[in-house]
Amino acid sequence: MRLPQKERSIEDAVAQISDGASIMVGGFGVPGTPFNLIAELVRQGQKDLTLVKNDANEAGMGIDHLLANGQVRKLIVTHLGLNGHAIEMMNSGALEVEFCAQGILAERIRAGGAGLAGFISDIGIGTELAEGKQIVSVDGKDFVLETALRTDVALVHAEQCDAYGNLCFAKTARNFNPLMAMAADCVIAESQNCLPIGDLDPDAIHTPGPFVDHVVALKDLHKEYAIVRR
Amino acid sequence: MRLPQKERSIEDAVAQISDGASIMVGGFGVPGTPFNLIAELVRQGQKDLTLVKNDANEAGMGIDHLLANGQVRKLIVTHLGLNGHAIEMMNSGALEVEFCAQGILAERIRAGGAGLAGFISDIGIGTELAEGKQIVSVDGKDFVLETALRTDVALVHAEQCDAYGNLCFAKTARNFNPLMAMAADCVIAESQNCLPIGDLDPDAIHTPGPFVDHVVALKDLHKEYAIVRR
Amino acid sequence: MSDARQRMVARAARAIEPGMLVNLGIGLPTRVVNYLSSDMEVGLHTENGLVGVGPTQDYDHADRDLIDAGGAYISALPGGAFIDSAVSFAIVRSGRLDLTMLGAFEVAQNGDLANWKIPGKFSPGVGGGIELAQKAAHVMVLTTHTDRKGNPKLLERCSLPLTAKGSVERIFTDMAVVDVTPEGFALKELAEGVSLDDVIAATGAPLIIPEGDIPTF
Amino acid sequence: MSDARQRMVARAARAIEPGMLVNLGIGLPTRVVNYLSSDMEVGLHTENGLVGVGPTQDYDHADRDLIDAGGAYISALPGGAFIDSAVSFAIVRSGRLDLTMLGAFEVAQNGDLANWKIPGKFSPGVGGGIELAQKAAHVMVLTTHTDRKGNPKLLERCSLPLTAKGSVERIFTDMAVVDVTPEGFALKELAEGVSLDDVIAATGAPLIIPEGDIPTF
Repeated sequence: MRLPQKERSIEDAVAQISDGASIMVGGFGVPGTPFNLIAELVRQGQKDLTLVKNDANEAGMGIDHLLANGQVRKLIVTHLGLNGHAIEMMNSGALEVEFCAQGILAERIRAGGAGLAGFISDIGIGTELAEGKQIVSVDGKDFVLETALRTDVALVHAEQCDAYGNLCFAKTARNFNPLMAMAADCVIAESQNCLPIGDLDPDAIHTPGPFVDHVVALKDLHKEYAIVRR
Repeated sequence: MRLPQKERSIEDAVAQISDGASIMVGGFGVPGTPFNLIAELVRQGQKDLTLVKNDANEAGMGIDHLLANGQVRKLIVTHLGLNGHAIEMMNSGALEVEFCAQGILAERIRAGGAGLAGFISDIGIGTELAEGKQIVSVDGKDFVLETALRTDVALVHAEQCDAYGNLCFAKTARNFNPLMAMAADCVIAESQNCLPIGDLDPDAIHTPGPFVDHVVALKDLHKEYAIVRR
Repeated sequence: MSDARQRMVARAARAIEPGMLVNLGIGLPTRVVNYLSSDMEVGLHTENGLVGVGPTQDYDHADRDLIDAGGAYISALPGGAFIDSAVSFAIVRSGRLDLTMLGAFEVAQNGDLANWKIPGKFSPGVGGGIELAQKAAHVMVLTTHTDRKGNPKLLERCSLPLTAKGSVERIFTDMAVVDVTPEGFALKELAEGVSLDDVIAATGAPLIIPEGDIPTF
Repeated sequence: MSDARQRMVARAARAIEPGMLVNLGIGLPTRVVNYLSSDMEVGLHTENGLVGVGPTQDYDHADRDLIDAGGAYISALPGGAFIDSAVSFAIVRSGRLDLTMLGAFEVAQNGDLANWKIPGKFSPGVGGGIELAQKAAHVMVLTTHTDRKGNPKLLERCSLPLTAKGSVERIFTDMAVVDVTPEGFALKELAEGVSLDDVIAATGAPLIIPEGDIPTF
């Protein structure tokens, strides 16, 4: 027995994405954002996309190119604060934005990845953040029902990977990546370090191969994956 | 700034446990079972305990000593198959046993550790395993509500640790350990390899220090932590 | 293992297709691993925490921290990954498991499976069986065609508490390969030396018999 | 930073006790790290995925993969651990965070906090603020006593959408230290050079004034 191989060209991997697709995109700020996959998605031009991401990067970077290119219908995020362009698009009605508390977004994605339908918590109880959500009582106490999130596609960036799809993330580039890598029907991972199968420490793998459908070995890391000077 | 130190003697750490305590115990079979902490708990003799564990080890090993010593009132497990003694105690009424599906037990513990109140899933729907549980409907579909599990104490075994409580588990000894290490008010970790702070790879830590209250550096690993010949 | 059981296990192994992720349940299904070729691309999942299960190890080569869900000492393939119990079942419940092969006390003609409890006699707990049976993309059963007393295990309906409803697609026994179809059990293959009448007599529900020659294994 | 702000931040730093796990929110609270001594035992948590935050790094020493939740380049202490976003908030929600210091638009005398949305003007999303404000064992606020127009931020009740109800225990401002008590705001300390009348005038709710001398910071 040997483990299956899942290496694809970046063109073939991103070509799996259809118009109208829902897509999770890893990253929190620059770290962990799959800039190369995003650039290829801009090049291929799929339209009417729904994106799920912690943030909208900054104006002129990362998923902002998808926004500027008119490819995105809806964005589910926790915070847009660093991208004035995205805020303008939201305020002008050019972009539908749904906000979610950060840890709740993380858990909704994880629930999707874990094959659960949702979870209950007391986060947001008594504030407008719980409005419109189903309330579930347990032992006389009220909780908010949060539904699981799954998407058609997830795009993630790993520091290291192998051809079976095992992924390791670097430092704070981990963030939403391992969660999103569980929670989509088609998971595409990019990495600048695609190692031979067996070279990753089996005790130190963050995302095990079965969750990953396509592995893209990057020749060059995108120039936007760099230090941002403000 | 430097990170807090949490090393304790095994006697002091286990002395945190009171009569009547609920205790999660890591391990699946031998791997990951905190045999040294269990032996000290047998020695100190706390009574009327409720244990949460994947299994009951085997007769004459691990938590079976706590059963034999009359310290356990109730056991929440997924499977008792390898411990005929525990099955006898259950059948004779000497031990209350609550069974839970394995992945559901893992998620109930994780939910407790993640500060959630519970989750909904379709596992067990239409079978006796869902009987007596609250049903929650989402978009016309029925799901079983599973409540989060937290205990007073968790006892876990790590392959490596540091004094801040960062833990790394070995191979299939990981199992329930990192989940339980999130889900108790007092988490006690034993390890035969307690390394200086900073020696663990910060990208490869399975349980981050904040979840762990007491670290016990073992001089010798318990003799039951060995190959079992059947 | 008897010849008949070995043939059954070998036949079941042929149901595993390249590229699959497969969980082999405790008991007979675990034996299937010995019939998979060394160059086959396949991932084996064991629910206690490994993707990429390799061959079983004898006691002299056993690692105290490396077992399968049944407690057997195993190895890990290159590229294998250790996972915690929550991630292990996340793989199962989220549909990433292509196939599970499980043992059975009873299988009903509608695909219901009972394999965890005989009330009053045997109830050591359900372990990971429910989630495997309910959520793997394909669920197949490996079992002797009858129990130790000769009573059929393939039935019109299960009498024991269910593990999962309508989940079983195919059954490999020491006598036959039987599919679960919307019309009930369909006989697909006969074990060598077993007659059609033997199988019909040992089955507790109607069997749809194919026209023409019945393949053997 | 003005002298008054520096004093406020330095005063807030003294609220951090050895052994604590602390999250310092985006903005002013982040500055508190510069007032913690190098030999203090304390763990800093940043919600984007690190326990054991170390000093901020300049661009020449920045690591592209190592930022805090506000996007600043940071370092990790020896013994620090990187975590994913789910584990990060598991720490917060399960009560393992001893203290968070947050910014505020408004704080009410019952401890209500509003710090994420000014309808029609500013609504970039709530980020991790709700869970921090609702679940940290202790919640303290660092804020200027009034907004840019001079309007008080400490109010009888919040007019903006709430981040969390009744969560704030203590407020550090450029003018005072104020505790939230069951009876309302209680003045605890005055900033150097600030008079009692100044604070009363700049506060939009009754202030309980201590008897005797009021300590300064």
